[in-house]
Amino acid sequence: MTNYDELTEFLLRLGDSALIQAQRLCEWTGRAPALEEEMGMMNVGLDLVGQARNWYEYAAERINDGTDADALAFRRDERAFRNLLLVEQPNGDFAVTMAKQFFYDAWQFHLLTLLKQASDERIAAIATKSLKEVTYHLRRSTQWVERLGDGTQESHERMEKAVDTVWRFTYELMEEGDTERALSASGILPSLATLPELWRSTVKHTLSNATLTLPEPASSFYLNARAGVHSEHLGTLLAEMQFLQRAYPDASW
Amino acid sequence: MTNYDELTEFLLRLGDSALIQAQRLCEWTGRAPALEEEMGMMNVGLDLVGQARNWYEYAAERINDGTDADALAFRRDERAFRNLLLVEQPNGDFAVTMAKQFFYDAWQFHLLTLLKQASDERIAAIATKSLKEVTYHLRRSTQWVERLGDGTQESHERMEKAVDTVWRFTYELMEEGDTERALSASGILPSLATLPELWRSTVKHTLSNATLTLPEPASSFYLNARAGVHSEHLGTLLAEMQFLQRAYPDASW
Amino acid sequence: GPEERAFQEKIDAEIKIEPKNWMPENYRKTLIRQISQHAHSEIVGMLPEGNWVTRAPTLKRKLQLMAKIQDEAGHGLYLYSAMETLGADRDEEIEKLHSGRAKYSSIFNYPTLNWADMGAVGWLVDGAAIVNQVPLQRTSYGPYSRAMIRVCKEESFHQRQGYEILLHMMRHGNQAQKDMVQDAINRLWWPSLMMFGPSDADSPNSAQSLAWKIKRHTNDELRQRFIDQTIPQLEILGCTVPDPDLKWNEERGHYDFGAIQWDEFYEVLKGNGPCNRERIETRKNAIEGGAWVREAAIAHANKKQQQAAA
Amino acid sequence: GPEERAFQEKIDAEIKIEPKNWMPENYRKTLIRQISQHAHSEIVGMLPEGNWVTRAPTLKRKLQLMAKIQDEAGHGLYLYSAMETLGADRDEEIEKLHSGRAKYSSIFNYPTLNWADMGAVGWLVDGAAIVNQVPLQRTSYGPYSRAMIRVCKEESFHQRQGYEILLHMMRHGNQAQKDMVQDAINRLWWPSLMMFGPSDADSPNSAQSLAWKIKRHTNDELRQRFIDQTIPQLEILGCTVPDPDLKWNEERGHYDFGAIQWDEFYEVLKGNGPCNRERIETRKNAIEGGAWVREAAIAHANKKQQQAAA
Repeated sequence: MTNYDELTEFLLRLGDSALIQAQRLCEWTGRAPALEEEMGMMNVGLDLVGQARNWYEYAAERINDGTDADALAFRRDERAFRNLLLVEQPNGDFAVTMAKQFFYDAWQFHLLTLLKQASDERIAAIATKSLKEVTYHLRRSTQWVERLGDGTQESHERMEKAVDTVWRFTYELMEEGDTERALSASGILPSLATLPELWRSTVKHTLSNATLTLPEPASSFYLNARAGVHSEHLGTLLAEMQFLQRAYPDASW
Repeated sequence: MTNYDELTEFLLRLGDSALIQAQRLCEWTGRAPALEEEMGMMNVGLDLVGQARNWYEYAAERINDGTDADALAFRRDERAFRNLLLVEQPNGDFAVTMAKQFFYDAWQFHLLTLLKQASDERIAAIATKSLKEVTYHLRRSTQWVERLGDGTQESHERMEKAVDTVWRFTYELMEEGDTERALSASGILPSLATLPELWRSTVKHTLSNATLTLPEPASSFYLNARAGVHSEHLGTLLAEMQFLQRAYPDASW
Repeated sequence: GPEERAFQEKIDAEIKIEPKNWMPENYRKTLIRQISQHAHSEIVGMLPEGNWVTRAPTLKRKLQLMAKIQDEAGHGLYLYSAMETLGADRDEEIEKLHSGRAKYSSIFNYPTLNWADMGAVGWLVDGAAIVNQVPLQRTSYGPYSRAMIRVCKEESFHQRQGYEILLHMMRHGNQAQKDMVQDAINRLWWPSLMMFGPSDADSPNSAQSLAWKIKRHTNDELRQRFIDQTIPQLEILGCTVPDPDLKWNEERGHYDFGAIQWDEFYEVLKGNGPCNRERIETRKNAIEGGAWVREAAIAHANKKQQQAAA
Repeated sequence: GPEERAFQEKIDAEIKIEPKNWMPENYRKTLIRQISQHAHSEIVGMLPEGNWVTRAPTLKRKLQLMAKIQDEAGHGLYLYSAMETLGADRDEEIEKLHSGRAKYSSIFNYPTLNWADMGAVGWLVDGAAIVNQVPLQRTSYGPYSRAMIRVCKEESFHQRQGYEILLHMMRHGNQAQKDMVQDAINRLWWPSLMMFGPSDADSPNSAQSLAWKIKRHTNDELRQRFIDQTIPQLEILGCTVPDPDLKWNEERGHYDFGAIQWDEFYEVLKGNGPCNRERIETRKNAIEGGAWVREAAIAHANKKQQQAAA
């Protein structure tokens, strides 16, 4: 595997997370609880694939060995993917899907807000553009968490269970990694040290509005997306997503 | 795609059906309703992968362009697969899985019994060996259909529904194709003209013992495994099953 | 009666009928049936594409397909809204779909079996839909007409995109990809022609619909138009259609074509097509499985309203 | 008492204890706990392999992995049977597993992330299991001893097969495959060493189990034996283990090795490992979701019995 530098790793973390989250949304096609949600999920998914493409294009330029955005998306194996563990988790019911979406949106929202100030202009530009989209995503998923949490007895129970199901993967959203710290120290990125507190504060606020229990911060446990140590769910997702590029390696689509 | 002759097509029909049926059984790993069934399903699956390998090896020799059994299993695309539509259907609950298994076993049992008499010695030998295994498979699936059909109210309803769910794909088991007719006419295979009646008679007997309704014979409808026109379920099954061979085309495992 | 006369005079004068205007009960019913079928088709039509959206080969193709699916959900929404202006209820009409009492376009009961199907569906299926729908932009019922204007615009875009997928595979693809394109056309050609419905001789409701300007052309006219505009595009692709009788008729100024297998059409219509059962089951599971979500949304809105009132 | 004395004398004389013999209540309980944990481990251990059996790269490898999974189900069956000779109930013990009151081998809470894991699980995990189990062939309780003889034989076969998977990838594989092998070893090495349990100093029940010859060697002895036999095999592979302190100690005649992260072990044991939740959920769903099947089988058997009696 090419040895990526720290900034490339960071770009892949952003790109892979957006792509895998979008892939899970694609699985809902024709299966959403209402037509409005078919549109809503596809809309969010479209934004995210677009964001992934922007991050990948920049990453490909940096790697500079002839790779491109499509190769990064469709030709890397599981252990090379850097997406958050959260987004690769199965969709479960609509509550689990919304819990994943909300936790991810809150992370993206605060991260992109910080990244707007990056001295790396390319990152600042992508962040600025993406943030407009993500602001809407977060509003939507916040509303759904509140609706389901403070809706009926059944929806409340499902939403509590959903938060419990995916919560343990949120430690990654609360963790400033060495990569980020090094990039901040070298002045490429602004400090991301406040991200955990910002994320937790948004989550706390919304879960409270939704009459849901805020769990204690999740703690890190072996799985580690930064090192490509994923849960077992990513492998089969990639087998499906990458099928055509793998089966027809010399094809142009 | 290489232009396969009729006998090759017939061998692939046998090999692909066995492999795909086994692949669906593999999906049950660790998920069966009892430990004895973990063993039972894996045991049947093992026999079937072994049978698939025998049919593929003969097919590969006939194709004689450097292909081998693994390439036939792991490098052909959906439209080249010749497996029965029945076996590619999703597992559903244990009743659906057993309905598929029973209909398939009954077909294999009678087909292999006829093929034992093939003048092609290779076919006769594989059929003879396979039939010993399939005799056990059929006994097992027959028992389960009877247990579930004539068990509790719930199991009876599930089994009725399962038969209904997969029945429409059984028209392929009742159909003597042009390929088979030509192979019989040229003396390579014995006549398979009695297969539909034999299959239906076994099914009738068991469904009756199981207090289940015998549906009218299913009729053919567009989908056609002989021409590789499959249901939408096969594509994702293959994406998973073939992943490693596709992702690492030059690898030896 | 005089109302009926005034109604027909408006129709004849190309004045749109609006929701509050008087209309014959049969006009209303015919429109509800037609618009709801159209809406159902948009929604069911997402499913064959959903089969490949998780396997799209590049980011660009994935974005295009996702956008198309999103548009279809949107079309479903406008069309159900247009239908509701006629006093119909969306949930009731959807229930008719699920219980097999309402139809949707038969083409969506065919499976999508390779990536080229995503191109061929855009080119042929959206193409046929557009030929059907362009005249409906001038249909006599105002809300339907306006919905059609928007739908047609987006579908033309989908059609060009679908064609471009195929053209790219034929021009830049390897042999396996070219085979996919021809295979997709082979499978989708006849079902696309069936999208225009039975021949005029076997289409009993057509005359009244034409008089009311709900329809503006006969099934056979539209089918011929579709074939005439599609075959030159087919030739640019360098592909063929599976019809040995297809040839240009200089005298008629149209393409002649072979006999359509209406048996297959009626079988699929009756529910015996290759994917009818899966399609309806998926939709039923979506709506029934999502009931708790919709109930929660209503309960939450009620709570908020009560809090605001308190 | 005299019974207890007679019991211990038998043990000391290497005479097997059989189900009908008198035994101390604690001996019985300890054995039930140990055998049930072992049985649970066989069953839960099928799941990480189930993750790859649908993706095995060749027919041969698929057959091998399926056969291994089948053997594990078989081991689970004999072991539950051996446990039942002690008066325990299989369903009750399984219920303890599902509610978190019974343990299983922690190693199965780690994910399998590439195909080489199927080799490394066979080589290291079955390898460690065999080192643990070979002495148990001589364990004092007869049915357990006999089950172990059969289990060990099959697991030795799995271990050699696992090693051969890795050896083939190292000798005939491309760079990506060699990387997979090293990656699998890197991830599975330390969890394999943890399979022998805490150091003797932190293993309170060991002394009694040794006296009763339920255990025959201490955890640390077995761990050392495993390392000593595994490192030469590792060298033949041309791989390394992620332990900078590993080196041959001429004086001791053993390999020295680095400190084990027992924190991780205890976290996984508490249920906080990477896959604990998924593993238990899958097993619960299997057993609870299959209740209707087992009920049907009983109902059917009862009907047949009544018919035979009538």
